[in-house]
Amino acid sequence: METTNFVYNLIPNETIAIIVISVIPLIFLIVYALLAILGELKISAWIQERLGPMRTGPWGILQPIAEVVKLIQKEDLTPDSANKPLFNLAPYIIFMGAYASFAVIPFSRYFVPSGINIGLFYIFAVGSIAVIGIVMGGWASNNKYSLLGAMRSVAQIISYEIPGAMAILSVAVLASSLDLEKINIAQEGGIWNWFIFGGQGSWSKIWVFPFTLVLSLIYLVASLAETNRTPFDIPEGESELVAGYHTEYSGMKFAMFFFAEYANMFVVAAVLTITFFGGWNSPFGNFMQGPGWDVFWFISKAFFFVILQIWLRWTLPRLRVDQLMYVGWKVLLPFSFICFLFISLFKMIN
Amino acid sequence: MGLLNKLNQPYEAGGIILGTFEDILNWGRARSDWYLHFGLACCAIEFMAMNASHFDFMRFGTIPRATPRQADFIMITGTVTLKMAERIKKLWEQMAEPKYCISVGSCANCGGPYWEHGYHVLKGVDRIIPVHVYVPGCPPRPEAFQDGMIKLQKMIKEEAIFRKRKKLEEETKIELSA
Amino acid sequence: MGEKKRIELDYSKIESDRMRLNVGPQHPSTHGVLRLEVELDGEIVTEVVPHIGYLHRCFEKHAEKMTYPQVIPYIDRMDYVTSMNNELPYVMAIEKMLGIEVPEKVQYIRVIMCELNRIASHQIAVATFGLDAGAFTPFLYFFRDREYILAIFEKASGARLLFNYFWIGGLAADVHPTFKEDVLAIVKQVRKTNKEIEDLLIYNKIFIERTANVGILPPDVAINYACSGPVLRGSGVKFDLRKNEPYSIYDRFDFDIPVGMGEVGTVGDCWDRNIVRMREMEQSCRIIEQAIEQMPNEGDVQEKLPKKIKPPKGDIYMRAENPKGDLGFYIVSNGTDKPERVKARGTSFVNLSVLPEISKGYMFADLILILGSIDIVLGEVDR
Amino acid sequence: MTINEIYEQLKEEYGDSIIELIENPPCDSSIIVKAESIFDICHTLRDKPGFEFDYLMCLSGLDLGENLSAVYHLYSMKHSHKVVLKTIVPKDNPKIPSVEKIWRTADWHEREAYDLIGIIFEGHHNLIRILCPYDWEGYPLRKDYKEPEYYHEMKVPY
Amino acid sequence: MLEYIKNVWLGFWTVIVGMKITFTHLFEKKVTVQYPDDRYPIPPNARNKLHLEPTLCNGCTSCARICPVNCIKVETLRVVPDDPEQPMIADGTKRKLWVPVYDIDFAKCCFCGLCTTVCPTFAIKHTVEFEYSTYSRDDLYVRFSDMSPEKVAEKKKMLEEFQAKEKAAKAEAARKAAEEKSKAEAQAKAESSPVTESKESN
Repeated sequence: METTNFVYNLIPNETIAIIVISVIPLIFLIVYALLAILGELKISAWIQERLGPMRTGPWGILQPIAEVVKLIQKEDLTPDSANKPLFNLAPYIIFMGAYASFAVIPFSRYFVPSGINIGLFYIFAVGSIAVIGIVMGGWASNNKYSLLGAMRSVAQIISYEIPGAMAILSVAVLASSLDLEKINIAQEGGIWNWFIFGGQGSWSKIWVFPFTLVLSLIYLVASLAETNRTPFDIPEGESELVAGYHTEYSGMKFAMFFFAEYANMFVVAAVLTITFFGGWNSPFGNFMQGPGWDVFWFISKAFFFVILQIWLRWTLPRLRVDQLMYVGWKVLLPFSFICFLFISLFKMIN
Repeated sequence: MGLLNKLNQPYEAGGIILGTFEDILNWGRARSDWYLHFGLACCAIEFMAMNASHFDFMRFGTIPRATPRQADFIMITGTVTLKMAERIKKLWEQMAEPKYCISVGSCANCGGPYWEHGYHVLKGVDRIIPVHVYVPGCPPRPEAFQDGMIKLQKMIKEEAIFRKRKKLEEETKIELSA
Repeated sequence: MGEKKRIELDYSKIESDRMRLNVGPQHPSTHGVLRLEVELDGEIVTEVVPHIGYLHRCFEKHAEKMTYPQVIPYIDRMDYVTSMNNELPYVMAIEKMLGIEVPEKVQYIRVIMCELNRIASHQIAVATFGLDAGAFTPFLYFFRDREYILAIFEKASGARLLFNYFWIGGLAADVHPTFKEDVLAIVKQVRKTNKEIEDLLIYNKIFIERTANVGILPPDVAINYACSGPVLRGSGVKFDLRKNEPYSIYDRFDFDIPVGMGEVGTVGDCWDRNIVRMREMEQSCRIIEQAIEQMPNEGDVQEKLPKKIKPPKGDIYMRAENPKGDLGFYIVSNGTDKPERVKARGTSFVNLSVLPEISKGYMFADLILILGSIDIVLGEVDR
Repeated sequence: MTINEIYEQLKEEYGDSIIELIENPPCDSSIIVKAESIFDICHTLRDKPGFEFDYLMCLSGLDLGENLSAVYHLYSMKHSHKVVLKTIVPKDNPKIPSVEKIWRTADWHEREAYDLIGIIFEGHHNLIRILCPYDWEGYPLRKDYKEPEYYHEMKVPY
Repeated sequence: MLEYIKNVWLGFWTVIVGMKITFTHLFEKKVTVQYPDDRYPIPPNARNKLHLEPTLCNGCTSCARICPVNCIKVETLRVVPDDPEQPMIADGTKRKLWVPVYDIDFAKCCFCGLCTTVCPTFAIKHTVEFEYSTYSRDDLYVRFSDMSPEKVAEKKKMLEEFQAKEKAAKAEAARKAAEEKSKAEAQAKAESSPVTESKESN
């Protein structure tokens, strides 16, 4: 396959190049997570007419760094009654699941860490690894709250994967590909060519718009559930389950959970960006289009969706466990099927 | 065991780098304090008010945690009864080091208005767990909570992490006094 | 989203592992230090046993050791969210025993303060109820408004939470000169925020789904359990001491008693109890507006009293409508300056006793909401 | 219905069990009844048309020195009238029939009176301590109560 | 089915409404008062830390008696009439009592304000000071008396001397009275009977 990665061109030695390529997303992930934590603190505060962290650096911008410095120093407790190997392994597995997704996320047409042609499928497959970590952590903690949280989390993630996958599948139908790069390339040429407006093609695609819009919303909702955020934060619902599956974790292990949550938020936002909102493409056709701009557009779009998730979190109450299932199976799933059906029909007719 | 415990070994020499490093570590701990709110009585309502928009406790970099494992300090706000005391002890033991305790209000300080005839009131939470900062008031104003928080941050900042450095300081103190 | 019906299971036929879960005494949403021993069948609650007493501060013992005026600070600390309302039945009882008529101005100030405190208390109730449902933002909007109310209390009495403001035969101090304007400004602000919260939280579909048809309390059960306040009125019983048995000067004001009507679910569910509180805030605003209009500007705020307050021998039971229900004081006087016995009928204490009855058969998450909708304050439950 | 009428009617029905009517304005008037028949009297008060006291406002225990006493404040939602019942039992044998089956709210009130004063309510389904810990000793609101020196290795006095 | 569609639509719409409200709040003016730098206005009658003006206190101890929590400890010494100092209270009245001990334990105080209302000389007052949280509970035990220990010892000694003198004088007086009485009695006896009746009436 033709390599599209600029690192290979820069560094002749392949081993070093691969290492560099794998490290770049990690660095990005850490920087992003710090920003997202700060964003969460600040946006929640502003919504509530507060100021948020103000005393750590100017306007509190060093707050996440202080938190990391603190978490490193924190004692790492393992409860006596816990199953130690599983307890210690769980946070790394969750983090791994989130980090592995970054392998296929195309930041720019010249930087795709690993350009495999089943990228969408890969993201969904790897994203499910987190479930294993959650169950492991919840079960190994030997705490009733953790176990309840983990059980809920699994049920939730598995049921919401289906409507989410259906939504993404319709994009695969429109693009005729599972390759994230190809999906991106198929949306080139301005905002009207994004898949939310039906992708490239004649004006007849306007018929698809309502369905793609609904599908993008369905994916957004499903992604909220997959990342365990309000209104679907039942696994860690503070008012019921103390802190859910990570009740017993402290120090760096907890930080792993924390990082993984924010990394997952970015992954789902990135998938939404790639599939429906044009990925790295500029909304103005060829204006502001180019390798550098690619990164800018991609990250800013993804950030918008991250912020949307934060915004939703601080607006809505949380659902109950059976209602969550109801929404997943009886609302999102039928709607996603209907939309998928119509999009497939449209594709067939065209 | 966290990194802290490894760093706890005696160092050959505590230089500037070590000192700066320690300052950074202390800065981190002072600026990012997650708390376990132990709301018991009247002071807990003022505590909620202190968390609310007008006073905004989060400005100090404090985030509420529901579980003791992730908390850095515990804020005891209200009357500790004998029935409750054992649970506080348990929670304190569940917290991860380094941990601190702020006792807020007359009741938590020494039994407060209930010190004389309160047959079921623990006369001061410092009888069961160590207390680092006492905030007086019944209930204290929200700003007084924050004043206590500032005092705690000041205390953390001045803490010596490395045993060697502590020793050095003690020696210099002895020298100075001699 | 579907109709949530009470889940009826024949437990004798189902054999499954029950899990015993201990909620509290330090749990983020038990509204204090309540401990619930919950038996769960999967997610469904089969039994709830409340264990109280984690804040038993021996109020009644202290009351026996104190002189009559000295008891008032301790009464403040009973239901610490509604101190003004707590003081009212106590001082009224002593005044009735002594045969004192308090001045007109005092009556009006007492009513205004009580209603302001009722608003503040309901704000906390609705806010924490929203918090139990996972909505954090309305909580802070309410607390922002509550801060303005507390500012008035502080200006008048000097304290923010525990006032010691109503004294036997009058008030501790006169109100500040700008009192009327401040109060009217607050009434305006309260109405504005309530409108906003209704959009943001109360009529939110997720919130309705969570609270409607949950924790249904039928009216006859409510009366048998002697529930009162919004818990009783949420079940559709039109009973309010301010109307049914007017004390102080409540018969001079025109206001309605909001009751639960089952608008989105069944009468007596959590949503009804909650909406009663929201609507009562509006009624309190109406009372405050009328009281401000009628309140005399001039006048004494403290009746002349003997140096030692010695009510005649006898006993009296006085109750008044607290935000949480009717709070009663049973005072036995032995003719000296110290009461023989002061028994407080804690509103929350009585209301909480209905929890095991109404929470069986619902999900664990509902239990937290049902508890939130009863709106207890542990200081009053345990005293 | 005034308390005098209630007293007359009760006297007619129960005779000797109703001891006397105490009137002491401005304080509350109260009817003193015998402890053994409190359950029947309460039952009549709740169910007989004309009385219909469906709301138990308060149930308090009292330490009178020699004796213990329980005071019942009843209210009728339908007729808006009140009545106060009092029973007196000796301290060495403080047994009163429970009214928990008549008004469910009495459940916790009676447990509280048992916990703090030490009145034993016969027929209560679960008469255990409610406010104090389950292993607490003594009845704190009795006048001769001495607070313990230590509880679970925690010093109690200041 | 219609119900279902309506419910889904309501679910969607109320979320949008909520988001609109929170969005408008995102840009509203923030109400936070940044405490150590800015301060919330505290009314002058606010009940925070107590303060005693020792020059005003006349040692009547009514504050200690009214205090519901007994957190005020007052000890007084009588001012000896022949004390060369003859102090005055700041409001001009003559001091009858020294106040060598006036302690308030702020760890116990319940800030009810009763002590300030009973004080006849307005010596004890609530201030707006609230920032006195400490690292040790002993620091919350505040001693307000302005008398040095030496002065206290001196006054104590003076009082003791005076009391001894007084006692002696009293004993002298009593002895004299007794003497006179016995003399009178002897006289009465000599004059015989009606004395016992008057005693009974007393």
